[in-house]
Amino acid sequence: MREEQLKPDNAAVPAQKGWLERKENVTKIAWALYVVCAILVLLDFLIHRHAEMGFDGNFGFYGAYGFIGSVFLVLVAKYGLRPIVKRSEDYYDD
Amino acid sequence: MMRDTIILRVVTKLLLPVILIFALYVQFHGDYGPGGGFQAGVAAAAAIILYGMVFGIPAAQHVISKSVVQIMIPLGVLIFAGTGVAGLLLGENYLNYSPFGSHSEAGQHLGILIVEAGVFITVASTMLAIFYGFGGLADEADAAAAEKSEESEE
Amino acid sequence: MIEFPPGLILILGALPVPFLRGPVRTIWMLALPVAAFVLLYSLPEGNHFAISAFGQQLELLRVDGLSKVFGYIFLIAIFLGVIYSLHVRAIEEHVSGLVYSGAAIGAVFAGDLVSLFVYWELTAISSVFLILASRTPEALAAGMRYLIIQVGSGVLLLAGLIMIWHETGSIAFEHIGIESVGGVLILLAFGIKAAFPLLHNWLQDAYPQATPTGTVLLSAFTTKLAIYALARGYAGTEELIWIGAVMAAFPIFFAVIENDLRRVLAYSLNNQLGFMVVGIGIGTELALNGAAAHAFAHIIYKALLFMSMGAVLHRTGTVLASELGGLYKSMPFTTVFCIIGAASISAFPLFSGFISKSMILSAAAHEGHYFVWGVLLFASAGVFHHSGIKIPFFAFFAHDSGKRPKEAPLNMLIAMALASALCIGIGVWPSALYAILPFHVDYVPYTDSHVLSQVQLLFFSALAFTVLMRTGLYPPELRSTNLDSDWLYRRVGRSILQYCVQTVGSMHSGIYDLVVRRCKRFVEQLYRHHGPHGIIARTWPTGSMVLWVAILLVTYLALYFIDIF
Amino acid sequence: MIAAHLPALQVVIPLIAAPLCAILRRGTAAWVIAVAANWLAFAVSIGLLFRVLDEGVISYAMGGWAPPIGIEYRVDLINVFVLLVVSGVGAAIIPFARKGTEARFDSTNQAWFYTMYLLALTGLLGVTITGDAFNIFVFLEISSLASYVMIAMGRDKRALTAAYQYLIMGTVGATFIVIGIGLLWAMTGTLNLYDLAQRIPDIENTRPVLAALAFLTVGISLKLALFPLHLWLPNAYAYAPAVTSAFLAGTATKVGIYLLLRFFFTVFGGGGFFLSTPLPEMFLVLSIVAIFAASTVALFQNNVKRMFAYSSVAQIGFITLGISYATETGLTAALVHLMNHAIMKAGIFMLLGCVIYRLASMRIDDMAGIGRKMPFTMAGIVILGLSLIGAPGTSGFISKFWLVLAAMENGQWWLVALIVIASLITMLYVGRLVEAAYFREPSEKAKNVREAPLAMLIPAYVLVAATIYLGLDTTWSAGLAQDAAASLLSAAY
Repeated sequence: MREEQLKPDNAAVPAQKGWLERKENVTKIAWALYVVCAILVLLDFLIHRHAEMGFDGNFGFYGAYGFIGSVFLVLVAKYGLRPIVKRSEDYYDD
Repeated sequence: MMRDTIILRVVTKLLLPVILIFALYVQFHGDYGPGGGFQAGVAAAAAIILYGMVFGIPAAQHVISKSVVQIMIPLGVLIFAGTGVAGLLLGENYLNYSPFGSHSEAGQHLGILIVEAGVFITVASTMLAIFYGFGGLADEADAAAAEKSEESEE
Repeated sequence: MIEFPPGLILILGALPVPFLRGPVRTIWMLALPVAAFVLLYSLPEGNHFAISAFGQQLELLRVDGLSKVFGYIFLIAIFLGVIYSLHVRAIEEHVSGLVYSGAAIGAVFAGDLVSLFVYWELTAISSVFLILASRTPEALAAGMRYLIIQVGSGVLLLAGLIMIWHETGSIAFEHIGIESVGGVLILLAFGIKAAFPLLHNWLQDAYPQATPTGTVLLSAFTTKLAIYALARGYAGTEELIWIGAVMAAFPIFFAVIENDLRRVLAYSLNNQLGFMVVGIGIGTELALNGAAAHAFAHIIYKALLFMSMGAVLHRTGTVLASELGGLYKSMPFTTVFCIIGAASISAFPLFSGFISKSMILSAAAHEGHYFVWGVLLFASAGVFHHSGIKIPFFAFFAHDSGKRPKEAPLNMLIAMALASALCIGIGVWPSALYAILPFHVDYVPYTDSHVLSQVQLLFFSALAFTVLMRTGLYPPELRSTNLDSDWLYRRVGRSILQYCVQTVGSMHSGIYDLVVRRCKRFVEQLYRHHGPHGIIARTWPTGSMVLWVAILLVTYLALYFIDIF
Repeated sequence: MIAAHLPALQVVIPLIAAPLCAILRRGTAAWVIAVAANWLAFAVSIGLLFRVLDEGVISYAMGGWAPPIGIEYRVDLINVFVLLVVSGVGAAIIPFARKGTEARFDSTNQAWFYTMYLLALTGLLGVTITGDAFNIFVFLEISSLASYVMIAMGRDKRALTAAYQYLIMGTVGATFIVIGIGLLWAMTGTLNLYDLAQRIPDIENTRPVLAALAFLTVGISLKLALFPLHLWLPNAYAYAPAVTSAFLAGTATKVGIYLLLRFFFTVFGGGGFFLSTPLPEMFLVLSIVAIFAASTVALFQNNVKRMFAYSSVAQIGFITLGISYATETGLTAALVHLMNHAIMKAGIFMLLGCVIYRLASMRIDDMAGIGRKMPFTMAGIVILGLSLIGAPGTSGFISKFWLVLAAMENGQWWLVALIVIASLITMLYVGRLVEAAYFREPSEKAKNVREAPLAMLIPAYVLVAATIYLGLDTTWSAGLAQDAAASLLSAAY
């Protein structure tokens, strides 16, 4: 049953790279993201925030939290967790 | 097989009716004294078995064939059980024979007689079945011959 | 009005499925959840269907706000699941899928612990076929581990319910609490199914091994049934807040380094359950509404994500991030649907996750659980990171893997489209969902301050991803096995022996031999006595049988006579 | 009018049908009679149940001779429960018997087989219904003799040895029972069970009475195959024709258990006497050993029929375990399991009969891959196997549930753990069969088999359905059993 469904279709890899794969386009997207982030932080000035706990009303709190949290997450996962738990793919097989 | 022993054969022939009459005596005396269908059945079967031992199993089976024996066994049981049901159908408890006669004693008497007859048939035929069964084993050739004669009869 | 348990409609309706063919089967299987849905919609609150057994009333149809909302979403999930799996020819998948969903729905409407238990075990037994249907040795092994753990959960539930029955004389399934031993046992039983930390690994172990269609169904029912049960029995239990916070936070670390994308989804499933568990632990009306709403929204978007990964697996045969990439070119629709699912789980405004997750966060803030609130916020950023970005990015974009699979089959696309429509619909008109929640809602998700906060959080999380990718700090996708707590039982035995090697050194071989020899000898002994030719299994000579009779007779005589003197 | 005679009819119907079969000597006609008789007997026991529920204990004087002089048939809740099980299981089995016997015997021998079947049924029903101790012995012999023949008719040559061993052991058991009854008669001067129950309490500590108890205990233990007197059972079940195995597994040992309850709790005066003897401890130990030893043996068996035969020994252990508590819950558990196990084991042996019918082998290796070839047969076995394990939704769960409840009432938590472990062992041996049937490539033999004929499947599925039904609605199992257990404990008769 499953074998039939699993025909990977590897034919015809196009020679030319798609729009998204070209390096200059990726850079453009990254820059767009930077700009959006900047605008979002600046919006803090315009929109009055009704802070529930006090500290979450500070300027740029959510942005900083998101950024630092994510970096922390990835770095801990990469340098903290992976060395401990990573095993070869067929670890349980032998 | 004792075909050559003439004394045995003659005596056996003389004894047979006596044994059978004794069996019937025991059978019908069962109401009043020691006796009854069980003992009578064994006695009657003994007559046939004696006959078979002296004159050979085929001869005995000529008198009462295997298939008759096989029918007699369940028939006796049926008579026994059926009598009880007859009591049931006549409105009394199972095995209550009182309604068979004009008064309860007569009914019970008749009922017992029929039941005993059933027991007689079953016991006698069972004894014979056992005898035929083992006799057949002892003398395969005779059994085969008996079967043949039985078939030719039919 | 017909008052019949909707779960039984699905279970009984599954029975004729093996005998149906072609379009008749399709229509039949689609009609079942629809019929059950209509029936459920028409039912007023109250207990409607009782049978008596064990000298107790078994309430099979307790309808109230909480059970109704879970009933609705389960029926929606099985409806989507049926559409998604229409192309599958293996009949056992269809049957077990329907029975499984029926059992889950039955459990939701169970008004007493005994019938809850029966359905609880039925979900375990019926769902394992969705895993076994993969027919790979890994799936077989994982399925067996799954079954043992799930049945174990049922055994705990049984033990707990008997104790509670004994103490209170009632088997009604109401608030249980952890004051009694039975209550703790039942909490453990629920906790296994809800994938509490350290009890969670069956989820990541088994779900990625199921068939593409099986995982979609698995993701919907088992864990959410546990969430329902927790909300019913343990609302307001303080400990759950902390358990939930740990649950929300720790799986995302694993998700970041995991290569198998369906396993990434399994980790994020675990993380989302954490939010709901926190909501239940807080136990206020807002929090419970939030937990129910989040379960509702979550089932749809998680199913959507698993559907999109299932489509990829169906077409390419793999969901390893290291093998995929660039699929957006040939599977554009799947890509779009996956992104919608990703946006929903990440709680982008206008998507379903936003309006439910924020209820739980607000409830945590209202009750002053600031630290937990912080953890959940971190988890929100993290879930965006691995589910919102990682899944679509590595599967459909990233470096071109050169694979050009066909677009997913039509029925899969329809199912994904419906799920996507629901994700967006709930996000845009939350009042529809709020209307069916167990308690009255006066919560407004769309304030400009709230929207801005969420968008900032998510965009800066994306920023972090971009920066880490561009600086090369992001951990590369590697083919690997990442240990989880299942390591405890899958490897610990041998590891203890290896530990002996290192510490005891020369003693090792002695100990090892001893242990192995003991075990071997035990089995040999067992076999010698109980095996086909063993002394206990042998056909004994008649004489020795009679000897036993004599021995027993003497024993009994002696025992009886002793009493006289 | 008929209602008044139901107790007699219960035994008379199969008794009359048996010789009819033998006289007709035609397989088909005999089968029709057997089916009719068995179904009528089932109807009669249902009628009896309603009468007992209505008016309490029924006493029927055979031949109009009032007890204790005459033979009395005495029906109370416990009897009628067992009558229901015996005639009900028989009623499901007998339609099934047609195909298997037709394939194996010529017409005359088929008729003999049904005759023997009906006699065995008569005997078992008679043992259960009669209120007379000597009558018990007579009916016990009728049923035993008939079952020896039924076992000896098995296809395997070893069936003869098995029947012979069963004959020896069965005769020893019957002799012990008759010795016990004789001693009781010598001490009390009555054979009527009700009368015995009145007179024994005054003399219960005299030596002859205790000796009688010992003989009865051992004799009955042999009949119900309580460990270590079970040795005749595995071969007898394994090598007999499938119909015989199904019938005996479903009824014969169950009637043995009924006798045990009747003598210990009714005749010897209720739970108090039972508890004052060392019987509870003895039964507890023997039951646990039976459960574990037999289950473990079952685990290693290669012959599937033998595996389930050993499983029967283990399941009987569960029943006697319930009896050993001598509490209302414990006895309820025993009675419930008596009914449930009768139904599920009969069903399993019937479905195994379907397998033999097509596959002509019982080896587990030959059964590899049979799940795809005979889907309904194997599905039925799986459902009944789940019930054997005690999975919820099946009747086996109800049995285990009551047993666990009884153990907890006594505060024996370790026993609860043992029961769970025993269920796990059951899961393993049932799992072995499932693994072979579903997850292995079909064996050479299994490649060419088809699904069994409907005439065999439908009767088996009646029992499968009953197993599921009794797992959901326990009015007729646990509900009745609870009342019966209460009357046992109070020695009401």
